[in-house]
Amino acid sequence: MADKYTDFTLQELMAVAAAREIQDGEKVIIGTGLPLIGAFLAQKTHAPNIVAIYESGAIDCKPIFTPFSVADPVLVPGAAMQGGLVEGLGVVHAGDLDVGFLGGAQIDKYGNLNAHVIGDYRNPKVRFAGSGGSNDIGAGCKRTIVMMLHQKQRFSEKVDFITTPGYLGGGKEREKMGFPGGGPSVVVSTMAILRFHPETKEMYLASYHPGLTVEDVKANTGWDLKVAPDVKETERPAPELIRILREELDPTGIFLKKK
Amino acid sequence: MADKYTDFTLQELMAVAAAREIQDGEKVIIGTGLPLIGAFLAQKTHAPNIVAIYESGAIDCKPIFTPFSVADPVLVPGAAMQGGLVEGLGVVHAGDLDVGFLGGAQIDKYGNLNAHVIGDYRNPKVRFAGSGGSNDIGAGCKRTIVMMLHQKQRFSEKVDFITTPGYLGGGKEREKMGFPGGGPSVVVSTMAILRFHPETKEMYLASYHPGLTVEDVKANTGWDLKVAPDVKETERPAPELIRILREELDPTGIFLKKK
Amino acid sequence: MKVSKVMTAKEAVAKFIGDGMTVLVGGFFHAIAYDITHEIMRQKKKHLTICTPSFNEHADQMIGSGCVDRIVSSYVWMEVFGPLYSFRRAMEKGIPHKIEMEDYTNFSMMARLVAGALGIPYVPVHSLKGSDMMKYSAWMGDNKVKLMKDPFGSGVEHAVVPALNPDIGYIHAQRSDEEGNFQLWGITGDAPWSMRACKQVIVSVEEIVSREVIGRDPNRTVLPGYKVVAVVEAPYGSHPKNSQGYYNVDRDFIFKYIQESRTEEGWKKFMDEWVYGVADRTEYLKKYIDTFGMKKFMSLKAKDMSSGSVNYGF
Amino acid sequence: MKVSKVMTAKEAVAKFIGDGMTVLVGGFFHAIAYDITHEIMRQKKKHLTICTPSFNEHADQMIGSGCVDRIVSSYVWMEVFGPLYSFRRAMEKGIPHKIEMEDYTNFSMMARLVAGALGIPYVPVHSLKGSDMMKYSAWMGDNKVKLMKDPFGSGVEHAVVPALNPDIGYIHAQRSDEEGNFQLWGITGDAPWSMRACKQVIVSVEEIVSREVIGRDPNRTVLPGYKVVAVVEAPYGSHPKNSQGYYNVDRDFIFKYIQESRTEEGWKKFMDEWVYGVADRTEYLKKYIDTFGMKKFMSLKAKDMSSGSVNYGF
Repeated sequence: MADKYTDFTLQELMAVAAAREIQDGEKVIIGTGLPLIGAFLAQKTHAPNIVAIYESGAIDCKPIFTPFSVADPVLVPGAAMQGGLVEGLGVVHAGDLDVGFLGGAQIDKYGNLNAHVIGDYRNPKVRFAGSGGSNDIGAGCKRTIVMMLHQKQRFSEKVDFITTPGYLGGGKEREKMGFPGGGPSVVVSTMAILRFHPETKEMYLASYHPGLTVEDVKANTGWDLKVAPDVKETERPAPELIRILREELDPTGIFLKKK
Repeated sequence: MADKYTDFTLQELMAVAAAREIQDGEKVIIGTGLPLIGAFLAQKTHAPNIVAIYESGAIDCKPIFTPFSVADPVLVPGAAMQGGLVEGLGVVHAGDLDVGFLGGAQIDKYGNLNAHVIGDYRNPKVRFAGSGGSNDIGAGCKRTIVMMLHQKQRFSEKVDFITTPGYLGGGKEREKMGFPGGGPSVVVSTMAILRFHPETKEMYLASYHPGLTVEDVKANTGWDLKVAPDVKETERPAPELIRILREELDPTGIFLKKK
Repeated sequence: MKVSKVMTAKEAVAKFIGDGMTVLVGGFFHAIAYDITHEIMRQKKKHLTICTPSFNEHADQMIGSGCVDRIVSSYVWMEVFGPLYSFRRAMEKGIPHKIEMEDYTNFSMMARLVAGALGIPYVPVHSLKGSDMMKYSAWMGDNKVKLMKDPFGSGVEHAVVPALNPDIGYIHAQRSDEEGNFQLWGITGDAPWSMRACKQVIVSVEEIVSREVIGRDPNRTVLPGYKVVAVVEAPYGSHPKNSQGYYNVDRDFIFKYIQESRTEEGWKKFMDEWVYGVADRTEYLKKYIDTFGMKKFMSLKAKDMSSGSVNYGF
Repeated sequence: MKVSKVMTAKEAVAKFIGDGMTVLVGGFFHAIAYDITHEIMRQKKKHLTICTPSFNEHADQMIGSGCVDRIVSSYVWMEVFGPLYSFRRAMEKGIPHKIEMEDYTNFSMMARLVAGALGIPYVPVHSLKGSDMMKYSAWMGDNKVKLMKDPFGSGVEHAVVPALNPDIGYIHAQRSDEEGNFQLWGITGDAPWSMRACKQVIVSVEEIVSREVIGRDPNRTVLPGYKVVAVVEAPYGSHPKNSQGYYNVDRDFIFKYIQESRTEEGWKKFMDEWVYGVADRTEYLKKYIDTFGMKKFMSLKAKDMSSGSVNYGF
């Protein structure tokens, strides 16, 4: 039995890493895709008492299958409360929530995120979705978990547009802004787990994913990435977690399909 | 039959006068007591399409008997919409409503109302309820109808406290404040109907109630009350209106009991 | 999985309401948690600041009992039923002690609570301006309200009021689960914003129901349970006010209170009988039935006017 | 007594949506009035400013059709389904013509709409600050957002956004009466605030019901009818989005649109088939059943998950 789940995909590794960042009893606002799978995994394992909130206003949901969108109708029946955006994001803006998930097209070394454009804002080479609730979650949640595709042009010395401030220029710059929320605590990328220095707020490499090296990660990062003295391989997912992911959370392989 | 309803009480006269001030199709926020009876009478006669709104958030109600309070549970079943204070007063504040009813302990010649104190605010001789929604209704409704007990100390040169601004010092003073609403259009008192001069905004006597004279009204007003050149007796209620009041709106005589 | 927050009113008040707190008393002419209010009086809480958009005779009882030092509200009265005499005695004569009231309007109170609920620091309103409420402040001073020019160039000055975030709030609703996910229907009054603005909430309900009942109609939920610290089951907990779908207003009883409270002695006698002389809500109801008869009690019970059901399926 | 506002989508759009208007397109990943959206496209409305907190593929269709000059929103995308190609073509290459987007966040858009609904002129928020959305404005310039010091002395500067009051709004809800008192349940998304903020509203619904049905459960009403100018009955009017209690999301159809709209030609072909090639919603549904079969159509139908009833009696 156990053998069956000793392999894992990159997506599965990331979902498990995201789940580890959530503590029991926390109030978490979750988006679709990997963050959602990660939060559900946490709820099914070490954090049964988290309160899952969606920006669509669904609070403390018990969906009978994994939702496809933050407004999936499966979220509604069985929710403790169903409102709208004002209910879903009002609690974020009020500073009530512990954890939020973020993503984007680019991130810089201070965790500032770009979800707007590549190139010039007025004449973009590529235009993306925009903030949605991302900027609100970044401003309001006590801490945020960022999930990113790790490529050199995405981990960039400078982002083309700040959609969601991380630590801005680092140091005390964010603190001075007086946001209710504290900023990003971790980046779970496709190559590594990265955290932020408590004083300088600069991102550093905490662990590289199995099969990769520190050099691989550095080579795919657009600045001279600092490395933790105790850098190590990212913890491999326990077979039981893989089993839950495959059999309970994503039986049709929609969210975790990629190797 | 008709003979039965040729007499009328002062309360009935006032309710009919209030009803006349409401036009068909208007959106009206109504309080309890006489204003409510007046609005209901208008709805049952010349203004069947008014939208009746209560600050408790009950909108377009069809109560099966006359409610005792703005939050009477009889308002709820059959209402087109039921919310709370934000729904009931939000539409007032947004400037959506045509007419609101006001009252108070004192009124001055520019229609400023006092519902707070007689005497010093900090050491009041008499303390009243306070604004409730009165100030909001005064600021937001296109026009207001004031209903008052007509006594010299209540119709005062200067009110002890401005709860709800009328025309402030008169002339363009209110206009300069930029309220969404236009101010009081009429005062229906226990002695008379009074209106406001279009330029000076000073209150004047438009009609005195049956059995009274211009001098009676002036003697009970705390300033030198101006009188309309065409001043006349207040129009007597048609018997059919009295019948509706007594048989349909207040069969137990709770609201209209006083002679 | 979640821990049950169910307890008695006595426990909830003892555990969560402290002297000197700012307490949001929920309910607008209805949905008033009299069980909690009377327990606050029995436990002789002191120096409370009570707030809500509009107060009725429940506030009058709290003021008479000496629990209250300060009121933040727009209204303390009982409409056509008349004035509240303990409130007037306190404001006019300092009986049982002088109290202060910070006067707002109904809408500006709600604006403060909406802001508090949403983490919006302050809100500009059309209300208040030009009134003497702008001039006088009881204790908030300059922080009660500011006059500020519209930064978007309309040329208009607005009264700007600060967000309100009370230490704790309480309200009476129709039903809740054990985690505090509670539902209120009919007139919502100050809710849901007043409750969302509070740091903690005690909810008193007609019935405790399963989480499944709540989840079947989640649009009716006022507040997610995580802010609720106590759930108190109190049938007829709002009496003499009403609870839509459960019982009507007891107008006779409210009128009786207002009549008897005209004098300090009358007020004390009424309180000794209906608050201090009963241990809890169960004794109160028993006394009500003993005094006014089962027929009167049953006459308050709501008739059936069903909402009908809607489908939440997908 | 009240006049019926019931009409077809064709009539409602012809009568109430004018070129150059600012239009609030209601619905958040659901409750989207596709019947109205497609009619706007068929009637070739021009120079619209469309706004809502978050847009999906319905906005992409409007943009591709050339109806839209400006967008006020925080998001134009379809989550895990992927990017919207007409939006990208317009923003990146000016196809069919250049459009402008005024970028906000989801919460700050809602703050603008709550303010608009309540007559509050502007609102300070924690969002936006420190982001480049503060720096760049498409056409609102200085009136997009201001940075303002808290007048209550916290020392914090907040981004302050102006109220939003669109000329007209439209949304798809479950039911309405003929006067436009409409009810929405499940996810409310941008509603009720977005609709309340509009000067006029067109509502498209699954079913027109009697005023009595509305009055039986008035807490579900989103907006009193007086702001509603047209009521359009459109079963499956939200397809391929969902309507809670009526039908589920048609993920295959949304995915098909996104796939086919990768090229301008593919987009045109899809539109000719599903928008320009059908006269109205009835023909659209007929075509859907002809193309994908009755079995697929029926598979979207919602299962029964009843809310249960509550008592509104007194």
